[in-house]
Amino acid sequence: MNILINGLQVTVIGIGVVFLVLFVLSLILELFKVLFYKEEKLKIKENINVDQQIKTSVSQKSQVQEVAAISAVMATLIKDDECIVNIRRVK
Amino acid sequence: MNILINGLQVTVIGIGVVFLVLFVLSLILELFKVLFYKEEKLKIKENINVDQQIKTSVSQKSQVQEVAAISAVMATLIKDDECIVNIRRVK
Amino acid sequence: MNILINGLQVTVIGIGVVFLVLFVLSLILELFKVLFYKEEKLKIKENINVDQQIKTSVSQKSQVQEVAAISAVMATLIKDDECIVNIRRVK
Amino acid sequence: MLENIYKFAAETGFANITFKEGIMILVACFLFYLAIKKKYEPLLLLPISFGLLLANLPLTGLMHNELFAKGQVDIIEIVQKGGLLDFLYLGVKLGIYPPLIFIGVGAMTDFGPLIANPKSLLLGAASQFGIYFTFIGALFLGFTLKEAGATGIIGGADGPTAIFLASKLAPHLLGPIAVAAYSYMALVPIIQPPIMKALTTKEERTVKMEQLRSVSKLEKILFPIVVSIFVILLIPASAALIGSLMLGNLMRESGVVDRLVNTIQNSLTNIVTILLGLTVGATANAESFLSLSTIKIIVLGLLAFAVGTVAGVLFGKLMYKLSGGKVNPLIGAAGVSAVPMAARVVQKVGREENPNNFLLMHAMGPNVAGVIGSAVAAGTLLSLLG
Amino acid sequence: MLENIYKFAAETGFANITFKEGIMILVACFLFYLAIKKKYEPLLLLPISFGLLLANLPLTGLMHNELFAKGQVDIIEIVQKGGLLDFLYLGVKLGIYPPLIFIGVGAMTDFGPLIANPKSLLLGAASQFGIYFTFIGALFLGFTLKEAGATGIIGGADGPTAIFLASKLAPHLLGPIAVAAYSYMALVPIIQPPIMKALTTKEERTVKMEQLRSVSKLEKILFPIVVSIFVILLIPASAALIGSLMLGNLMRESGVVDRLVNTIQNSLTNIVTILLGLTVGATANAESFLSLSTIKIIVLGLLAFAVGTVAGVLFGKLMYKLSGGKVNPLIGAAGVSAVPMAARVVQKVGREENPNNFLLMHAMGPNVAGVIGSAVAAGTLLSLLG
Amino acid sequence: MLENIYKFAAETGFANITFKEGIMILVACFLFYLAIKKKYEPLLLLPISFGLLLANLPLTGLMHNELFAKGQVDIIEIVQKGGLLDFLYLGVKLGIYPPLIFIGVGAMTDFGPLIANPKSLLLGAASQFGIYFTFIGALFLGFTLKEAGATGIIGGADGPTAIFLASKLAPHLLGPIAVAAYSYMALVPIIQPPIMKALTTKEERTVKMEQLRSVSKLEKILFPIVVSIFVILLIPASAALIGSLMLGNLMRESGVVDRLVNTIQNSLTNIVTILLGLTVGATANAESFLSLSTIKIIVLGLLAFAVGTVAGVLFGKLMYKLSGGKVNPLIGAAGVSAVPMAARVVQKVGREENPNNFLLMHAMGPNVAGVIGSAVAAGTLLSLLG
Ligand code: NA
Ligand code: NA
Ligand code: NA
Repeated sequence: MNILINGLQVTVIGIGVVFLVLFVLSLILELFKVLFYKEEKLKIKENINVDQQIKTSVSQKSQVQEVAAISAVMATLIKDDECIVNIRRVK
Repeated sequence: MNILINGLQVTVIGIGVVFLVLFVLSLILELFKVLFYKEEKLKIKENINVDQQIKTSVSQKSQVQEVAAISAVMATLIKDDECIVNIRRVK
Repeated sequence: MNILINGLQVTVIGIGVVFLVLFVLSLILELFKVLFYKEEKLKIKENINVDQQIKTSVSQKSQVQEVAAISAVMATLIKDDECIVNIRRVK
Repeated sequence: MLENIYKFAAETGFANITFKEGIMILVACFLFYLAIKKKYEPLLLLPISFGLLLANLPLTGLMHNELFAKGQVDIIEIVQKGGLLDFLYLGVKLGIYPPLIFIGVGAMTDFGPLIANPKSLLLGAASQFGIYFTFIGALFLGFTLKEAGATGIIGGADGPTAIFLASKLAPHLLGPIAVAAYSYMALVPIIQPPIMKALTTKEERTVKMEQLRSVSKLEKILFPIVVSIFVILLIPASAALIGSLMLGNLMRESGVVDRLVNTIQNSLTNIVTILLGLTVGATANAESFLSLSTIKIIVLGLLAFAVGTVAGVLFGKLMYKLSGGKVNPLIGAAGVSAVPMAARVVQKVGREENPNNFLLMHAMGPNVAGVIGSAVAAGTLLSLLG
Repeated sequence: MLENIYKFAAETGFANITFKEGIMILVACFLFYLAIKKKYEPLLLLPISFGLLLANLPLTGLMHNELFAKGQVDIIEIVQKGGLLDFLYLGVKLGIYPPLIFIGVGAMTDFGPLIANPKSLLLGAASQFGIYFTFIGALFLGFTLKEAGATGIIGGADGPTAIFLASKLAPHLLGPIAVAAYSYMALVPIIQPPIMKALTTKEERTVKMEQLRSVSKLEKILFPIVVSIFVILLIPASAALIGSLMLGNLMRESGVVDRLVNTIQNSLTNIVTILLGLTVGATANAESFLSLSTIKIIVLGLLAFAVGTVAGVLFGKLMYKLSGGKVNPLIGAAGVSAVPMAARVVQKVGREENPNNFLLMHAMGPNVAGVIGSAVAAGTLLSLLG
Repeated sequence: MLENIYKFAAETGFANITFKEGIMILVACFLFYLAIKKKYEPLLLLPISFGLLLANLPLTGLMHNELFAKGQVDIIEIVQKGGLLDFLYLGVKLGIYPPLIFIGVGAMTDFGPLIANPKSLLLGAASQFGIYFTFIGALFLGFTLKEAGATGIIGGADGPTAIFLASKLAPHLLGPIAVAAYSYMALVPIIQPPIMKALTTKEERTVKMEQLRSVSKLEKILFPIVVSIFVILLIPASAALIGSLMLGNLMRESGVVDRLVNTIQNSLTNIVTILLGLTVGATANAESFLSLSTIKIIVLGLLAFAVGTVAGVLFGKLMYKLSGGKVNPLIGAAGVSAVPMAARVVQKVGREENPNNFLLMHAMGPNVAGVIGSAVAAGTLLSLLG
């Protein structure tokens, strides 16, 4: 029984610490936004940026993901009525 | 003298083991053929396959070998009256 | 005080050894020139060679250096009234 | 002469193989099948399976688990009596390989989606609930505290983290834990969708989320520095994992050491992956692997993934409520990490409801948050139980 | 002051070099010539020669062969008193580098031609006769059983195998054995053709062989698994070599871990090759290298290659007879391994008789069989003598 | 329960951080700024800074400088009590990483300009004066002989050499010495030009030098062999550095082992660079770094670079005189090494006087001579003080 009580204590502290750490980090990131992010950038520029984000984000794994990401971007672009997308293999 | 007798014993066991191992492996490979190989593939397909085999086989070493392999393949192809071979450097 | 005297001795021996080593090496290289270098090579050939030297010499570091080297070579070439230089990124 | 032949024959593996070792060879072949044919995380599972195979062929002298069974590493004895896999295993035992791989993970991870949407971190936190639920479950099934901690970490859905912690807390369970962790990571596309669908309404699943804000280079550079300092100050035992992860990420985002980043992403990560897999597999000797513990671990591991998914999705539903329907609760499922598989699962399930809904980038936030979350959880467990 | 200068001068290499060390420097320069100008297996021979040079410049403290002269590796003493090359040499002494290189060899070898023509294996077996013939010869010349085994393995015509076995059985002969093995491998195009021509008739040499059957991916995947299990069960002492070779090959053929295979074939193999060559060369100190043993090894090594070729070709002639003239006996010569040099020699000699005869693929079978054969022979010798 | 939470809190870094450690974290952040924003030798400075950061977050157990404080390396204790960075630091402590990097430097260096103009070597020798001047200065400031030697080597303007010598003579100063060495190397374009201009006349600076002769492949191959033999015979203690440098260069120039050279230039050098930087940074703990010694080292390091430049330029002026105005004295400044930064500075200063004057190749001679010069100086110091 003792071991279970120990275990519960570990669990409470463990979950508490995980939430504390990630919550504080999220506050820090909110601060990042206040400090470093300026809204005034143009919509189009953002689009390109997202495209960029996706590309780098997926550099990590194989083609399957790439296809998903590319189709996501394409759909975004098509929705935004921008045409002529030149697709090349991302490395 | 004792050492030579020992040596001869080692030799006999050694050669015996080498032949035993490689002979059994050859039987296993004969079994592979029975289990996995189907004759009905087309002649042309095989040709391509051999070509493939040679290419991968030589990936290991330098250009000299490559040249040998390529000429071998070319000769095979020419003999088989298939023309228009597009040769590129195999990486 | 003793430590400083020791230090001076180390300094004298140290500088002496450095100069001795590099001086003897320079003599050996003078010998290389006598043994291995033949003057009769054409001027143009040398030019190309210098170009080559610069390229390999700079392979070590980043673009900044490359730009410097390329401009150096270009200037050399221009000075020598040779035109039509085809510049490509060195790898 | 005949005597010598007889002696040689008596020293073959054929003359010495035990029934359990025979079973282990079949287990290895089954794992080959999963790795090669089913493509279950083959980068790790193939070396693991081969290590398991080698360790269970008798009398090879490649691996001596007993050399590592003492409390402390006896380097003299290992050098004198060890075999190839013992020497390579030192990189696991001394906790070197997993951080090196984490440098590579950091160098391959873009934390941009997380920086753009900080609330993702909470989803990454919620999913770690699977670790602790499993931990308690393992205690109920009779595991010691350390064994339970090592088993729970499977719920972190992060291979190097699981191997790192298990090698510290319960090295005798390292084999089954690693196999379970990687297998379930590969099974994420099968485990998660039913849970995700069962817990959410069609309305919730069709929520389209606002486009993420762009993230500046400065933010991306500051992120690994700030995370390192804050997290390691709070949980010093997480330093090896968090520090390595953030070192790799800082190098990546700095943009000034690209040649190092390239080597890290390729040569270094690949070399260490092979050595890690091979030696982790080699710890799975017949005696320890073919035991009730392994079956418990397999069951608990599945539970860990499932509960982590449940917790993530439920927390996602909470955020859906609190945000007035702006957050799609599906992205909570990505919090277990299993990068980037879980995020892709979210994308896929989302598109099943609405083919024009692209949740991938939104799911990448919780997904990479889950990596940090489980490293934090591992550090905490190490500090409390180690 | 003058006293200090005198003391410094007295501690230079110039003041301490022995006559034998001077000879060794010349030997190193001769090996540089062979490696660079003659292109004798430069990948290994260049690092070996440089290691030999460094080890024979006096008082550098880079290498202390005496630290490794005891029965067991005394890691404490090595760490405290060792130099750079001592530390790197641990990878040879503990048997780590050769298996790592064998992973690379496996990853670069296509066993397809062998699978297509299983009888090749017998030619690969026959060629190992050179090993045992040399072994007996070495005993006659006064070598101990272990020394004779280490010398005989030169006939395996496989560098990592020779280094692996010699470092276990007779580390004091490692230098000359490695130099001999790599030099004769480079000399295969000179050693083999006269023997091949002397033992065969023109008719035999002009035999055209049937095209090899195609081999499926499944067979190529099963091959390394089956070989590992069977061979290691029969000869547990061959596990390090055969296991590594087959691990590399399985990764190659699986097709699911290409990024690992790429790193193995390049970075990993190259890094280990440099460290292996450098430290193997460094074991060749003047005292041990400039001895009668080295001359014996050079003579016996040549014998080993020659006898291996003879045995392979004779067995080829036997197969020619038994097959009713379908097997070209020349391909037996490729059984010594020395991949792929020996197979190319067969191709070349074959074309000299008939320019339209392409034996390369047929010779690749015995050629790669020879690699397995000598690893098996090494395992057997290790098990019987080690 | 509350007791446990309190205990956990008491074991966080927040509860244990000292004021000095706080300062060190700021120092790390400042170094990040220099490495990333200012691009000061980021390949080394970024890993160094991260190592410094990790080592100064309390209670992580990653690095224990006290384990290395004894005279000899106690491998048993390190393995039993050490952390990740302790294990990786063994590569520095045992003198393994710097020679490995030097193999890479050799493989990336073209000694052609030096062979074409042997007098360059004297300029490379003169610049080493900065080392010894600083050495004396350090003695005046109260350093011991060993500490002074380790500080002086900053004037060699060569990172691996400085780390190699400092780790042997004064490991407790390794952190500040490495930081100073790499920072000043990055500052060469700021430190050198004023000195160069102050010491030379406009006439001297506008000297155009004769085109260098071409250098044959044979000469380039013989160079590393001859240098190895001669230098190591004279100064056996320089064997690790000079031997490695020349091994790399011989492989490069031989043209027969390109695949090895490619791996050395990339994977091997990059991997070792990361490990070296990280662990060298980790030696900089608060206690030793935030001391008067560090300030002295920073001042002396600047002095070392300045005096080295002065000596090089003055020797250049001497050669200008002796050659009847054929040698541009500016190229003497490149003798400090800091390859290829210092040579580029010469090129730039030269072009400021005459835009058509291209001194780069002429400066490369003294520049690479400086690498040999400081390795020789390091060997001599090691032999006299070690
Ligand atoms: Na996780
Ligand atoms: Na062989
Ligand atoms: Na220098």
